[in-house]
Amino acid sequence: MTDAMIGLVALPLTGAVATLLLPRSATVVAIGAGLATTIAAALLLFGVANQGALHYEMGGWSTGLGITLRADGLSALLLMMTSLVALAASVYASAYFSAASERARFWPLWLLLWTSLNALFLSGDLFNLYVTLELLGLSAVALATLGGKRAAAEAALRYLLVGLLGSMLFLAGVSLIYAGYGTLDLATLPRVVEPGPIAWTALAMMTTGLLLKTALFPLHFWLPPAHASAPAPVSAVLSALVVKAAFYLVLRLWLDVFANVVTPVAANLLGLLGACAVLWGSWRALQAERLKLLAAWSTVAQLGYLFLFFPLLLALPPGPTRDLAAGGLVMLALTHGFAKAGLFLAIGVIQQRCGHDTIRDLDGTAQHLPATTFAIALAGVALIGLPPSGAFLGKWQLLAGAVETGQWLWLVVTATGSLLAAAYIFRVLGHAFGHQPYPNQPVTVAREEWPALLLTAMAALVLGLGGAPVWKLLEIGT
Amino acid sequence: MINLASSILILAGLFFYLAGSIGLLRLPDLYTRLHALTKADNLGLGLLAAGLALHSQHLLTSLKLLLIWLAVLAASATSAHLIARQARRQETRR
Amino acid sequence: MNTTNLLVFDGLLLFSIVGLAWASLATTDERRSVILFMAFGLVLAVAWGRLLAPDVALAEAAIGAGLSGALLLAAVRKQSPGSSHTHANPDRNYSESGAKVVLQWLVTLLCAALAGTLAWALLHALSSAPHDTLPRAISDNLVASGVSNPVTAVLLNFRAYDTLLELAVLLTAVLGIFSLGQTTPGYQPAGPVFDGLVRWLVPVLILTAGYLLWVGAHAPGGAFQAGATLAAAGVVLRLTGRSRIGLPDGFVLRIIMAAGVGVFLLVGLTLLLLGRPFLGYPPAWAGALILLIETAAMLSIAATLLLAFVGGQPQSTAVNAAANRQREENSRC
Amino acid sequence: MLTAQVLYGLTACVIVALGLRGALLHASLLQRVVAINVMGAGVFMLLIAVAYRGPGLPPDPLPHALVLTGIVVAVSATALALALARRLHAEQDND
Repeated sequence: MTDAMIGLVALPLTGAVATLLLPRSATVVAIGAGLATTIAAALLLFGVANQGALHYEMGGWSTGLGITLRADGLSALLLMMTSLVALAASVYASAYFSAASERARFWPLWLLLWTSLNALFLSGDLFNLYVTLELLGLSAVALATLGGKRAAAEAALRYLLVGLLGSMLFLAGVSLIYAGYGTLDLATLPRVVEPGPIAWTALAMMTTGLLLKTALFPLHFWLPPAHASAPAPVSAVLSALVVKAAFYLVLRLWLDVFANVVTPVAANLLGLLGACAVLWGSWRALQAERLKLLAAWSTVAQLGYLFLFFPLLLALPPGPTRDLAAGGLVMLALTHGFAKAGLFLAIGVIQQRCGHDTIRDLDGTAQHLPATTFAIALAGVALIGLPPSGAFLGKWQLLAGAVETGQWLWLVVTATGSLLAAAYIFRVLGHAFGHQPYPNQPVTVAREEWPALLLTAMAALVLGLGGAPVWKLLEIGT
Repeated sequence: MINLASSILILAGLFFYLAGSIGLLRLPDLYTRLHALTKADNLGLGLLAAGLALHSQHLLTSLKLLLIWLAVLAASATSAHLIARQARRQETRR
Repeated sequence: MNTTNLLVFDGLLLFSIVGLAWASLATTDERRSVILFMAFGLVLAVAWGRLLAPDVALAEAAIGAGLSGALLLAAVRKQSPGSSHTHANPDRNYSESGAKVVLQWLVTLLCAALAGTLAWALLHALSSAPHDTLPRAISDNLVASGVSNPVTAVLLNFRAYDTLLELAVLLTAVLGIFSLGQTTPGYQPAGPVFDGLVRWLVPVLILTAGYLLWVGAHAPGGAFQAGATLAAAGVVLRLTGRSRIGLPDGFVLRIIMAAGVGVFLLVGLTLLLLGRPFLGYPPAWAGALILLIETAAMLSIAATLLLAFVGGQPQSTAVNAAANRQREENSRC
Repeated sequence: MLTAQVLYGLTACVIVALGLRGALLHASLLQRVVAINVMGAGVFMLLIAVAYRGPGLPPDPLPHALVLTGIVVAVSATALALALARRLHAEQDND
């Protein structure tokens, strides 16, 4: 089973090299590598479910001297989501990029991005995490520039500079940790860190760097233009996975590695920023004129919800209630990943088939592209948090936790945010189902529409109805 | 004895460096500054390298120091030439 | 040297480091900023030497100051010196407004607070005895690592996985640069003096690269320093107006770009198939395998840095000549 | 506590702050890239200062290796950023 961990990094990386060397058959090679990576993710998920948390010492060197890869329930779930989303987006991308030269440029970078995501979720070493963060940032920026337009290059450059600043802050924190505790291993650190200047400063710097990368309000300014001007399959992965990778690290640091260092005040600050993100992001999504911009602002809001969990998790004593809340957080993150990726792919279909993504001019889309419109509706169900989506379960746990700990503010924020989400989703659907008779025949293109449908169905139905194992898996900690 | 000799060489080298730096700051135009910088500093580095070479135990180290001096000599001569030529071109254009 | 003298040296060194960093960021002239940054890098290399980090000093001088500087200077070259202030940066117009001054002070205060906090935490970290578990583990396992330079042992054996991902970062950067497809125009042929220097400098640089690669196993040096030196040879070749600068075309170029990651992966996966851990070299073979990986890495690094300097696939000679004629006005040598 | 460690460590903190300030305040893209590189150099200096063990004693090689990796990663990022900036400037000139 531990070989699956190597596979998750080595398979997409080998694929990247292979697609670089064989540009003519790049698509086939890339889809093959993607399938193999997905199988490795599934194997790892089963392995973790059956055998508990796994670890792998790179090069056979003992932990500390070498780098150790680790997988527990949380990382196995995120890896599985990464693979499914990236695989679906790969299938879509094989139809999206028509020119051979475009494909030859896209696939190596795409597989490098996939490598970096897997490496990040598996890494058990602080400095190694810095390298994976840089690989993630650079490959994401390079892919975002494939949009080709001036706006894309401008947004990508800002994205890159913000990302670099974030990485530097993160690395400064890592250096401080090494200076203070003499180790970089994530599993050793919880045993040695103690509250004090070193841990506080290091955590503050690392967190600030990661918040820049995960675009938490007010550090979100770079996200909407970058995500809205990238090619559709890239936007899907940027919004669904890339920002979530940085969020995963914040979660890991705050709840695992520095669990005895964080204070409720700091967690409340994160919660407050999350609340602002929910309200401001949803409001801007409602104002957006283009579908892609709407989806990007919605990402800002949805990430805000995830941060609302921090004050709850810190206030709840360890026990079943806290585990339920933590499960809700992960469920919300997974649902958003699938839903937002599906939404961006669906928007890509509309953009290519209708030639634009202006919301006002979407009338008749439901008749023209029924399957894609259905995918948008399913994504909407998940983004609003209606049953039976996974987001419903997540938000339910958020509300339950807020009631339990008497933190009523988060309850109000969640309710307002959900109403705003309903408003922006129905604004889109209202136009799409408009009564304008559409002259053309309905179109269905399997390779372009199925990925979006499957992803959104996963978010709106599968996770909500069959999500119980998620909580079981999360009990498997490192 | 060797110590004394190497100290004198190093001090002399430092003097030329100082002269070169003062020249860089005080001389009126680019050409004279270039002159001060390259001539004085090359000699300064040579004296410095010679002083350090006397100090070193191994012949190899001394040879390396000589190599450093030669490399810097070639590089600074070429770059001084390039800078001066470019400046001349800009002047004639004006 | 006694402690007081050393202290004076440290003081002067640190003063010039902070001064150069400040000066390079205080100016609004891009060219001046870049040149001061290069000087900053060179003085830093001296500081690394002072702190007994010769491997880092070599890399800093070659990559940090040298090639980063060349890349930055090439980026400045695009604008004529006068225009950089005015048209490229429209947001600079509000520089005199009150809001801007307040913002500047706020950011300055924030950064000062950061420096203070960082210093406070660092002093706490340094006040306890240094943690020696890891350095001891490294020296205990050095024999099995296949090399005797501990830094190379960490980079290519103990933490080889970091280096694999780092080579992937390099590959990503060059692929990103390729996809932007903006090659910088070449330089016009150099005069006899510069050309004469380059004629003997390039072979020396190539020889030095080989030496650095070989010596990295037991002394300061290694693939990164060697790759940067090799790239420097290409940079000076380009500066004298040669367009091919030793880079091959198409498929061969792609092989060289991918060689670092490819060979690394191949070695790691082969060992996995032979029943060893991923990247777990057998001690008897470790030295040879490391040299193999480093050779491939050196070629990839050199090619990547050069392609970054060129800004994409090198252009054909005809295109270059045309570009040169256009650039006659701004020629530098 | 070693004097050199403290001296170089504190300087590193100043350089990190200087770089951050430049990265936040500079309007010129190129200088922002320079500022981020300066900030990176500060972080590297922190690591090297931590690795120092005093004259005549072998320093901790691990931070040295980390800095070498960091330098290569930084130059990759710089190269990509400059290529992007060049593209933007080229399009600006075409307008």
